[in-house]
Amino acid sequence: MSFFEIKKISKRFGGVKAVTDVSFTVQEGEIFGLIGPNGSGKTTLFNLISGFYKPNAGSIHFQGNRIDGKEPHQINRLGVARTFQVVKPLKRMTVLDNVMVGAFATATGPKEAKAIACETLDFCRLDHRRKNLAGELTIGDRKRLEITRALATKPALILLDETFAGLNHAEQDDSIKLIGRIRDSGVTIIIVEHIMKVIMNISDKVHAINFGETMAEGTPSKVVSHPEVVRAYLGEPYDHHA
Amino acid sequence: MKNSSLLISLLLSGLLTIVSCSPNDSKTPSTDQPDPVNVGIVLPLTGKHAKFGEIEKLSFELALEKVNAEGGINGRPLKLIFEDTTGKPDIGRSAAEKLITQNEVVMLGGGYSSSVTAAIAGVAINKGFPFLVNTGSADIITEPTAHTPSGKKIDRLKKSNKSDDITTKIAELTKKAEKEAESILSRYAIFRLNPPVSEYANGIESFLAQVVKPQTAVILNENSLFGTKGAASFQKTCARLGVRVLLKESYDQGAIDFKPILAKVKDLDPDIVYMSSYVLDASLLMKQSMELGLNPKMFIGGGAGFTLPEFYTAAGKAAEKVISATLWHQSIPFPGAMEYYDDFAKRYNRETEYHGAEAYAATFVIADALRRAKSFSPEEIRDALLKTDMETIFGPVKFISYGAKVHQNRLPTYVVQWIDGKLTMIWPENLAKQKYVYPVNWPEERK
Amino acid sequence: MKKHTFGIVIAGILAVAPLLIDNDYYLHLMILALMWVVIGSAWNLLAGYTGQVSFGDAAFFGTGAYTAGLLHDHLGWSPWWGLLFGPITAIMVAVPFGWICFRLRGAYFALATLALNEVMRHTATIMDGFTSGMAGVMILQSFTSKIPYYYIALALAILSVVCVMAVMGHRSGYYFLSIREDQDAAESLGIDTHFYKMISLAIAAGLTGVAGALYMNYMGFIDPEVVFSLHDISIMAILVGIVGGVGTIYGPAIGAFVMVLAQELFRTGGFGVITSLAESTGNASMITIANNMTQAHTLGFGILVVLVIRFMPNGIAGDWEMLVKAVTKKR
Amino acid sequence: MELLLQTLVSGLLKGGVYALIGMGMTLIMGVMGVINLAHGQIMMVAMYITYSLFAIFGIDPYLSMAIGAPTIFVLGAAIQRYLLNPLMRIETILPENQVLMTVGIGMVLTESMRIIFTSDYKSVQVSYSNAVFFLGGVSFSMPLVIDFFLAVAMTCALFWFLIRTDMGRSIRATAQDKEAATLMGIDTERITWITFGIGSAIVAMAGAMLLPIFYLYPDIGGPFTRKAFVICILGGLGSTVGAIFGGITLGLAEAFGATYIAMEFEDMIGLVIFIIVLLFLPGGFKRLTGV
Repeated sequence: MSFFEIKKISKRFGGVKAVTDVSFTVQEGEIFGLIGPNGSGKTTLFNLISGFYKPNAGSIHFQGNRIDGKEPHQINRLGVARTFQVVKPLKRMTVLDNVMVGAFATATGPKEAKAIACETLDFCRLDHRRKNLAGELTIGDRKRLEITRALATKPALILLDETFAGLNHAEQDDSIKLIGRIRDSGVTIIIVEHIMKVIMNISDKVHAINFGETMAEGTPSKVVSHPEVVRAYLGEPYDHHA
Repeated sequence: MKNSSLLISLLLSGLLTIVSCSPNDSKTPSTDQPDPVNVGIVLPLTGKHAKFGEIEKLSFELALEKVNAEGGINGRPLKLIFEDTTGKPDIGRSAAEKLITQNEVVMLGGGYSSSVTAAIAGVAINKGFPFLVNTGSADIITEPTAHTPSGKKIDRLKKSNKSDDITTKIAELTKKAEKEAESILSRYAIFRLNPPVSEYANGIESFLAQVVKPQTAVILNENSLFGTKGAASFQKTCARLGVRVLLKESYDQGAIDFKPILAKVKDLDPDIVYMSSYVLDASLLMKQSMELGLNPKMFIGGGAGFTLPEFYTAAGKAAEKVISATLWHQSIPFPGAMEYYDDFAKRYNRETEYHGAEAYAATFVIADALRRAKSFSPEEIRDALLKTDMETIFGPVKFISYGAKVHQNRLPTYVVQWIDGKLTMIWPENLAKQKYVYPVNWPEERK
Repeated sequence: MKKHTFGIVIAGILAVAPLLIDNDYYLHLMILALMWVVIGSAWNLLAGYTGQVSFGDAAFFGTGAYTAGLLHDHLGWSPWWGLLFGPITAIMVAVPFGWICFRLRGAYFALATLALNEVMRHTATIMDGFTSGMAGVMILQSFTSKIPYYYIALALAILSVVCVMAVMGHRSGYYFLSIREDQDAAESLGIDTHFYKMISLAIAAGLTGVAGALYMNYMGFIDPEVVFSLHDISIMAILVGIVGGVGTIYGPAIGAFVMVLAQELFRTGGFGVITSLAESTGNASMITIANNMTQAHTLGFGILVVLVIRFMPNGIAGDWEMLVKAVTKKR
Repeated sequence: MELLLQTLVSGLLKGGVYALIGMGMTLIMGVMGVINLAHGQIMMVAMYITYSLFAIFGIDPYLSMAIGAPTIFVLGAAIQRYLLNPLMRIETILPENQVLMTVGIGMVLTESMRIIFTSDYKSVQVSYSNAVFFLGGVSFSMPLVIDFFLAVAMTCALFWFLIRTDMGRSIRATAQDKEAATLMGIDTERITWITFGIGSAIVAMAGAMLLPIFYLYPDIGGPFTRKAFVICILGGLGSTVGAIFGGITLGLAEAFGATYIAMEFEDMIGLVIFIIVLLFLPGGFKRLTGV
């Protein structure tokens, strides 16, 4: 039994096929990259995994539980947390309160939730913003808050949706380090990302999709040299040393 | 924080000043005149019922001039202080409380809709304060025993339709209810000038029995207290007359289209159609009946809407020959009735109707009681009201107790008919201005 | 702690108020205001904190009121039992409604509550065998003095404010806020948003039901148009919340007092100040102005509502700092 | 049989008027997403204008639309521009602030009319107020028949306006995605007040058509606001064609309810349909027809 597995999953909206027959497996402790052009169905896949959409066919398994068809909050409680591509900060709550909302997943009371939240904020290097309202944060901090909040629910698997988009170089480097720390803490990661540098540096395995269908899967270097991926997505072969 | 606490204290002190320093109207500085006797009148001057509130207010004012011209209250002028209830019970209660505590009035009058009147009655009951109701028509307002636990039991018993020995049970319970209400009865100072809604249609009963002699009836009513109670009492009338009620249906005020229901009525082909509606629903009902060619032997209105001038203006020839129950009509040979009607028309350039007459008459009842009261204490005014026995434009006024009712003025009701665009008294026959038109050739009338 | 001092001081003032002002009229206004504190706080919990705007508070208010009245009518129980059973029946109305309608979001949910309001009103009117229909329910009041009602209303008002405060400090409070801010984010953080919206609705309905039962006991008479009134109860509840400050603890309480007093101020022409001024000067035009003023009081009230929403959209408590600045700057 | 036909005809004709009332609102709700709780009150103001024109100058209610509708357009546009739009710019906890603003506006309109015209009931009696013709024993009210065809014509005109004209396209773009419309160079702010104006003008016409067969007093607005909601939700927000279906459905449902259940359930039926549609057909008929 694998840690996380998607079997032949499909999703249609009206007549439009968003995802067709996608399957993959993620091992515990892995960083699993998901790439593909815009509109190729990556976010739809995330929404399927996290329960926001219900698949038309196929199944999703996590730690031995079948999770497709469950409600998003149930899936979160089973240990799958997610972030949103378009960040959804709880704007008129403080950063600390934002994270506490997540922390209540395991905490018994406000005190404990606060302790967990502070710990997670420290871990993500966001504690200097704890008293700010989430609506006041810069885009970089918002992305980070999104991750912090998801981590506070103590997941076993976290889905990161384009957490690097819109960040400057320094912030990107910080985030790469953060993802490393998350993995080191024992959380498995599935990441959707456009910035190839990130994918190449951190992923253990990459899965490429286009028009909702699998193009290639394998190690990062294998996938970026796959001719179809090059044609549909990269435009030119990825230069490892650029 | 300092600033905000400053603001808090400012606001608080402001509130307290408003509360503590608001002026007391009763202490008017005029010295050359004797102090007026203040009476509070609660009426809906804004809101949905404002139209009738206004007619009543104008009538009160008209009557007040007469009273003061006659010398007021033993040399002191009578002063009516009007408070707006906006047609809402809680606000009505605010108005009553204000009149009693701030304006120090000696008694209350007015009260339009039943819900507001009932809320004000609550104040009057609590304080044993005299309150002369002249419009609020819910029966319970003059039935203090009806709200006690035993009173409610009686009510349920009556509704349950069990025929076996309920009369003795009711008698037993009535005694019990009276005991329960004793503390209230001893200081119950609510009096009502107008008949309760359950008696509105009484006058029509004899007309139907002697003239129309219908076999079948349809009852349509508005879904308000006035409408439902009016319809229920007419249903009883039908039962007494042996008239079969083919359909009894209520509707929400403000419907645009009555045709479906009227088509159903047409299908049933009843002898009479009884309608308990306010003015414009009444005119729509008549207009659409005409459009459908619904022609029973008689259309009967349950008062209110069917007697207003607007009814005829809006319904036009569809209103012709329609009859209605009414509480008052200017042609009733009570002293001053016609005079009041003319005065009102001259002064305000508009027509008045029975609500105005109630208010007008109430002013004289108030003045009469206050003149006879030994002092202006609530108890003395109550005693004076109890001894009322006078003639008004609304008929003879005497507050009696009957059935579960106390302090209720008992009045006959009348039947009027729209004849050639004029609302004419036709029943009882001895008071009739003109002979009723029956049978009616509807298609001819509506050409 | 600072926040609590404010509340405790106000509660203290209110507790001794009847000793200072022995006047039935003012006490009546205070009782009404305190009742609105309960309703406003309840509405605020659901709308201000959970983001589910209700246009149908009267449905719960009326249910509470009718529970009190009908317990007396049919079973002969004291209407005070309504304070206990009113909220229970109100919750019984709220829970199935919420279960069905909370799949609707935003304005659609608001419309559904509006429909619930109307359905309840019609039901109470149509079922006249049970509710006495438009004839209404009348009871005799238990106390002739206003003092007991005042303290009961005060206790309920304090209870409701404390209740909201406690809920907001608890796990559900955080969840309510997160639902208001972003329902998807809340859902992704493992919050059963449907369930927590129902909790919020149930608490709000319960509190509103208590207020309804209080109304029955205090006013002595109810009918469907009065207690299920869209305009006088549901919309008024919203105005109390908005004027006071949405999403603040004390906002609804402030709003309740401001609205009740403002309404009365307008109705009586400044508690009679203008009329008496006019009468004392004896100036004919002044008297006409005074008469017109009192005639136009509902208009004045409406204009006040428009101005408040236009210029103080966060209410008195929400725009407190702005207010403070505006006042202190002038000095 | 006659009863059935009469019910059907009554429902259909009434539905026509309802459709016009709902159409104005669906435009406003669809484009601005504002629940306009002053919709019926705006109609009430229009009815007073029609009434005054008739009472003072003897202008026929149908002709007076030419004056009434533009006046109400200005009123509606001003409400949106000076009272509602400023609220959109302010960050508040509840987006529903605008809804509450419309409540306040409704109060102000009602009370203003009350001060000018008092609470007296007014009605306009014209020669054709009671005109009827019979077809196979079924009575058709002449004014309602005219209103019905006017409603259909108005729907077509509005539909054409939205589809074919630049302004209409801008309105539709704004309704679909305000931000995108702004990026495309549409002055969305201007669009919002124009839309509100048009919506108000349409309901003003509905009011003018209603007056010869109905009556008027200041509190008449509220019930029509509520009816307009039901129609909007039934038809689908922003759908003009939906509005006419919604109106007719409501008219028919009420008529059949009144005949075959009981008239006291008339309003209940509308509300129940409303809740059912909200729950099971969110998006209303628009979802079924696509327009």
